[in-house]
Amino acid sequence: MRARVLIRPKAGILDPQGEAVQRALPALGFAGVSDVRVGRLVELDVEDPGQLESMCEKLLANPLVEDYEVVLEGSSGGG
Amino acid sequence: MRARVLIRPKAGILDPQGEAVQRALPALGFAGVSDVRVGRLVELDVEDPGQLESMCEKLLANPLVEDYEVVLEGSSGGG
Amino acid sequence: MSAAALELPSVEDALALGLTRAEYELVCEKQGRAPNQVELAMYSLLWSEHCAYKHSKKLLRTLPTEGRHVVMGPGENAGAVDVGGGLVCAFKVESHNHPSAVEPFQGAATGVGGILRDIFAIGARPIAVLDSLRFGEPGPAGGAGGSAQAGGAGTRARYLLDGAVAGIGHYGNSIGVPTVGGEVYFEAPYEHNCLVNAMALGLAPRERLVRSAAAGPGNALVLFGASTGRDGIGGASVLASAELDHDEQGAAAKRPTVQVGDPFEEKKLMECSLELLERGLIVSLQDLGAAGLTSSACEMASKGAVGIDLDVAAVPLREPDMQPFEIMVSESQERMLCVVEPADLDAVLALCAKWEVGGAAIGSVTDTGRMRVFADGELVGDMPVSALVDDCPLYDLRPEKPARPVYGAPAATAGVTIASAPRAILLALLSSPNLSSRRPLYEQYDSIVQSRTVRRPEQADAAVLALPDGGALAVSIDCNARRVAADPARGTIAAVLECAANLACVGAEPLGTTNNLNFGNPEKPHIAWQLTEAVRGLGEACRALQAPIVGGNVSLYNEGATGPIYPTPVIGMVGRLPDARRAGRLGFARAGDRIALAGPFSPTLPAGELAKLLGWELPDGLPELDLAAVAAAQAAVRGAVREGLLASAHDIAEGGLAVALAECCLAGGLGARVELGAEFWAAIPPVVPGPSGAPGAPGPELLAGALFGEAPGGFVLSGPAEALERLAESVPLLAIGEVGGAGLEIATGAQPIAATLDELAGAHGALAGLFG
Amino acid sequence: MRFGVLQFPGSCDDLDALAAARRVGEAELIWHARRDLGGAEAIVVPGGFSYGDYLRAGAIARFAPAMEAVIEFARAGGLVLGICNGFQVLCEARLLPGALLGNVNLRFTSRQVRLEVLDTGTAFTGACTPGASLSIPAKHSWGRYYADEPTLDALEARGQVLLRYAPGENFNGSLRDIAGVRNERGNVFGLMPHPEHAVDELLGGSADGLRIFESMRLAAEGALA
Ligand SMILES: Nc1ncnc2c1ncn2[C@@H]1O[C@H](COP(=O)(O)OP(=O)(O)O)[C@@H](O)[C@H]1O
Ligand SMILES: [Mg+2]
Repeated sequence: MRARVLIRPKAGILDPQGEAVQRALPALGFAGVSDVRVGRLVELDVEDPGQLESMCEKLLANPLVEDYEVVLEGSSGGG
Repeated sequence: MRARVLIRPKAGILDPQGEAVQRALPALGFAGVSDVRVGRLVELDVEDPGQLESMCEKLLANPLVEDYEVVLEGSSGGG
Repeated sequence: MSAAALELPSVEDALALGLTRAEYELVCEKQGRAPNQVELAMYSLLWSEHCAYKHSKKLLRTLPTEGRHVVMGPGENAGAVDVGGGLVCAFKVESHNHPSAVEPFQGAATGVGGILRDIFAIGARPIAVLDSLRFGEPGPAGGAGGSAQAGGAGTRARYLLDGAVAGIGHYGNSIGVPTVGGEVYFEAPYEHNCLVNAMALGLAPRERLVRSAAAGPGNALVLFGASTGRDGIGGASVLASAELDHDEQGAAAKRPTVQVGDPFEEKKLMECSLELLERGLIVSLQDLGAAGLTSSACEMASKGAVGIDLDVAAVPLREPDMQPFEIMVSESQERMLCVVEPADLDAVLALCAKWEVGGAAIGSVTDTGRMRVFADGELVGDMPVSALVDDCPLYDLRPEKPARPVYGAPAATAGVTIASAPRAILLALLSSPNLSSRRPLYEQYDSIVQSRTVRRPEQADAAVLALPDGGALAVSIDCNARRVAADPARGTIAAVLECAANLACVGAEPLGTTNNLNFGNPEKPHIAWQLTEAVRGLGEACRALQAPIVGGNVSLYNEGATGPIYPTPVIGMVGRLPDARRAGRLGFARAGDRIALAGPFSPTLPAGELAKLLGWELPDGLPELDLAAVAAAQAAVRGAVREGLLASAHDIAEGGLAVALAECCLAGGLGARVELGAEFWAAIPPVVPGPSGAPGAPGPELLAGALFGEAPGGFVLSGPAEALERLAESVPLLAIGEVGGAGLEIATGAQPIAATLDELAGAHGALAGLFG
Repeated sequence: MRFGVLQFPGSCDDLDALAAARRVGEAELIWHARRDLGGAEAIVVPGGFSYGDYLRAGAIARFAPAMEAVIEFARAGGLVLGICNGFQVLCEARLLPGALLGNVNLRFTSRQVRLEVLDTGTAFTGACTPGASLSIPAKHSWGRYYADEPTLDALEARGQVLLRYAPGENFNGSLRDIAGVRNERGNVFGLMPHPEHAVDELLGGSADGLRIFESMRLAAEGALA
């Protein structure tokens, strides 16, 4: 089963990348953009989706500074 | 409106990060994982979602080597 | 004051913030009332071990801090020495141990950011970084990396190593300051308390140096750099001064305090700060480090004997709804504070805008001697500056030499015994984590940006950085803590000597020294003893070498359930050589050159690297050592390198003579033929435990002692025969061989060593396996 | 002959490039917010982390006002050299084909590398000795040159690959060992290794990088003459 893990900086944790993107956009003619956060996306085939939570904790995300969200193929909730 | 942009390496392009994750998982006790790809996640508030496509083309993704997918809050399609 | 500010915290709150009951009562006395929340938060930070040096200040006062090269001694953000040509070199070492144990990448990265700010805070442009790292035993190479939680011996050490090295590289590489040297050791006592120390050097025209004392009532206080968030709130007192809490709950509770470094922000902050100084726009400058705005503003006021009024509402925030006390204690990175004359304020803010480092006038200098904090005009904290900065009680240590060993014997490494063939021992030593090549680390660092690096890592014992006048700076950072654990005073002397020997090998004379005292809990008598002894040794060695202490840092309470770390007084030393083109190298350079062993060298096995591989317990004390003789040998080697007489120079350190020879072969890509004949056995008496063999037929302990024993004072030199003969007039020197051949051959009078360069390189490359 | 060296707030090797260019001619810095190139006759986009290199190396820098001027300058045939981050910026700006991806070893790596010069008849390699190799340091984490197969074939067929990593030196995983490419017209060139860090024997033992700057001077003066 294809799974998608969305990993983003925890609220309150500095996100230099997000800030850089936010500062760059107006100069490119894109107005009205705010609260940009840049994170990581991991997509993978898993036989046992029950393991995903623990994979995130142990390897995919750094729980000290990142939150993660697991989305399984076919489920909604990506929005 | 909150939007989410998923950016991933184009098919066929070597993804050493994905490979490293895939190599590391068995040692941590996770079997049956394959085809791991690591990409980027950009989340942002936009006033005009119509601009997102062009933001991706110009800045957020490099269309030469990356595919992207825009998901608007509330819509499904994240899976 | 507002209702919220008047809702007084209790004595329990004070205890939770790390103050003692007596300290809390003293705060009440100084205030003439119970402190409110803002005040208590500020007192608790400024009266923490980290800021107040409660347990070390009295000892530090015994260190030599003056000398002919010293321009700025301890007390400022960094020390500085005169390097000639109108330039000064600013330098300092600092620790980020506890943040790195929580999150190694960001902990190490922000450690580099912090020490760089200390350098440009005094007006110097950072030109180099060095790192000093300690982790637990890494276990067998090649295991799974990348995760702290995965089980297995050494996993945590490798996870921390990987993260810390990547973090240091990330910050230094991105900001464009080369990381030119460093050291890393793996020892069991660091398993639960890793050490991440970083040293930085900067250059400045002498007249450009700036102090941090605020001056001129009526002048404005400008905060510039990153906006302020909740990063590291309570970090200084909770993270930096308490014994690490190892249960999961504790780790979880500390999570939100992880500070994220932004080297790009710091690069702009650095350029902006230096341009402000160059244009003469500011009166004084101070970085924000541990304890954030609280510490910086109070230190500036204290040094200038003035008062400060500031309004937290003027501080640009990254997060909504921050309380005044949160703003005052936030440790958000990449921020600076400066004092500006009113007439220059607009120009200062304009320069901040040019560099995109949001500047904000947040207060002013007063003549009240009080630190007053406002929130949108309303007074929320009012304290005497002197009470905050000077009145924290200092504590006397109660040193007591431990009756029983503090540290257990290390686990023996399978494979070698004292009676093994010397060749097998040599290869085991070369591949051991403490001795193998550091290439997998330093290749992650940009060591050449700024076009000053004359000697890169592994080309010489010290990094060498060219100066505009044709001379060069040399810098080294070192501490063999196992020797300090065996004998805190002599071990510390040995660490200082090792730094000076490294400088001598490139031809440099010491100008000044910095140090980072990483120790356990000083309230325990045996730790107090280690600390007292180490500082005594430090002072003695720096006096003998005329390398005064110009600054440093203290990191205490480095212990957990399994006991204290090895006492680790990390030494950083900066020197100068007159001609960069003659900077020494460690690798053999020409086939046919003669090889000599120089210096007063009496190697011993206990406390050495081989003793560790064999699982020997630490000895109680190290042999006496003749500081003057070692200093004289260093001077002789330095002189010979400066004259260009030698092809290579390398000091003998961990692993002894045989390892030093192998390192010279590997660095130069050339073999060597060495013979330890009767003359050697007569001249170099290894200090061995138990009965020793007769000369000519050394027994295993004597043989191992000669080949692998360690002591300060020895050098492996190579060059033309005449040059070495000349040098023999000023230093004990023994010709022991010749450069050339396909590998290293050592005839010993008993079992010989023979290994090809490929075999040596294979063993020496073992560290690569530790990185995933 | 006057070089202009771009300077972004996060440039790190800007002063090094400036000093290297000054060994063969005059050189000035050009601040990223400027819209003119001050009469420079050749441009160097230096190494470093332009705007912090957040998102993707060079992605934000390509939109700098000074880069717009560089794009104009290149279209008019001016000589443009991109080093490391500068190479990334030129690829993002589409002045050069391809893209630079994360090193296969997943780490920032700093190492002296040997490079083979494939064509010594260009504006950037004219001062190199045919058949000789260059010893130059490389230091980056995003240096894996990538272009799709047809593009790579075309680049090789048209002789646009000027530098290759010598056998065993390609630590970043660049396709076909490509270390440096030029545009079709031959006036824009980018490479990951740092020639400006190999201009003085004292610093690292090689002055091979000077040939690149020397080549540019010869080409510019030839064109002017
Ligand atoms: N071990 C030491 N030896 C000498 N000076 C020291 C030592 N530890 C701290 N100092 C000095 O005490 C002062 C305060 O240090 P610190 O609080 O680390 O400063 P900062 O907050 O600027 O990093 C500095 O001038 C520092 O050099
Ligand atoms: Mg400071």
